Amino acid sequence: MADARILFLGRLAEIAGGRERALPLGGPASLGEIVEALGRGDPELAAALAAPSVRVAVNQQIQRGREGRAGPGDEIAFLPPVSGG
Amino acid sequence: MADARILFLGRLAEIAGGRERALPLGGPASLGEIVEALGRGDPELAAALAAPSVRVAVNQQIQRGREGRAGPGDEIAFLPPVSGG
Amino acid sequence: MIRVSPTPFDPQAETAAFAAGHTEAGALASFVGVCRSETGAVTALHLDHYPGFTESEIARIDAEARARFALIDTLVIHRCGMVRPGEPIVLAATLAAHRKPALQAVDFLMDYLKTGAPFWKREIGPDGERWIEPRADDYEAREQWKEK
Amino acid sequence: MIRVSPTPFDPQAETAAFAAGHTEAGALASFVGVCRSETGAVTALHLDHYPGFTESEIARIDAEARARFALIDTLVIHRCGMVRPGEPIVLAATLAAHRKPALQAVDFLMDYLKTGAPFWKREIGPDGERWIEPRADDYEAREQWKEK
Repeated sequence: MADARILFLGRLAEIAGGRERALPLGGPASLGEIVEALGRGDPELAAALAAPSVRVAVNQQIQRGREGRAGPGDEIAFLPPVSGG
Repeated sequence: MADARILFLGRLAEIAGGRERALPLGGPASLGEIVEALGRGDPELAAALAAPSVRVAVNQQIQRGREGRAGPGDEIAFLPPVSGG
Repeated sequence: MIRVSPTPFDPQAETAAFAAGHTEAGALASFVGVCRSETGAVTALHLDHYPGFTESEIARIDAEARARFALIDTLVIHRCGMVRPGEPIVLAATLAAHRKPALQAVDFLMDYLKTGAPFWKREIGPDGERWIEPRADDYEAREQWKEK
Repeated sequence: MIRVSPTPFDPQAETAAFAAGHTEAGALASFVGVCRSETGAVTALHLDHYPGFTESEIARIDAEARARFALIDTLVIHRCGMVRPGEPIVLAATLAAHRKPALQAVDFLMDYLKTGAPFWKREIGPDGERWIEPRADDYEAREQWKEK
């Protein structure tokens, strides 16, 4: 099992208790499976990651909904609504 | 006879051959009379001052068309279309 | 503040001084119009003005901007006299709590200054001189504010 | 040029450096968003960002502005990290031959940065902290560009 790097941006870092986390993965997985693994035993984080306003980027590429896949060595970022300017 | 102070702004100064002129006046006169006096013997200036795009200010107050009056001691300015900014 | 300047001015230094001390302003918008060389066709621009009258007409435009938009402060500096390529001709800057009024007021000020500020521009180049008047689209830009 | 700066920057000095050397630019427009103290209710603003991704998303917004408007150059500087009241958060500046594209592009850049630049803002005050998200009118401002 190798790790994927998980990033929680903005308020998600507060909910997850940290901005970054290593997630052991046996191989490529769907984003749905990854979200499920991250939310296991943490219903608040599970609900936050399920929100449609939260976008997911794999290796800095925004994915359509939770359709993409990622595997060991990938960087998976969860982005709540942004606020620049 | 005392003088009114005439100012020709922008390209009107070129046509009038100077930016400023003293115009002797016996008393209050209509702007029409003043324009006529200034254009006497100078058809190019007469035509330029008659143009509706040229506004007239008496003592820095814009007049409606050529309706106002002015007299000795007044400052009468002829303003072609402006171009700021 | 409104100023007609017969000498070159530094728009960034003026803007910095203008913004300083307004700690409640969240938005600073500005526009600088610069004399272009038109790749050598323009060696200078001369701006005639009518002292006293020019300042009071700019003040009217400025007051109209303050009445229309939620502004904290405004700054207009306009050159007169001989302006060389690369030198600023006009600076319009606004401070506001929010970005939209700040930006809209700068746009408004420039549209009104372009067609309403009493200056008369003469372009001086190697091939002679010509008087500059606002273009049709400058008048149209000003008219659009009347529908709003 | 695009820069995400972890330390305070001087918007007027940056704008002056940006404008220098563009002798054919007749128009310089700029906007500076400043951290407000809200009369003491805000002691700081923290901007989280996603290094690499944040820069590339700003670059996409900037490329869209250059495609839409006749610009000579653009400059976007955005703070990250801890920002104090009075410090600039964002600077967007454009150089163009004419004033309308310069001003419209700054307006466009700010509308898109507001709703599209990947930053996450936390307001820190004496009474605690809160996350800031764009307001409804920020999203509406962005939508208006799609009709044009």
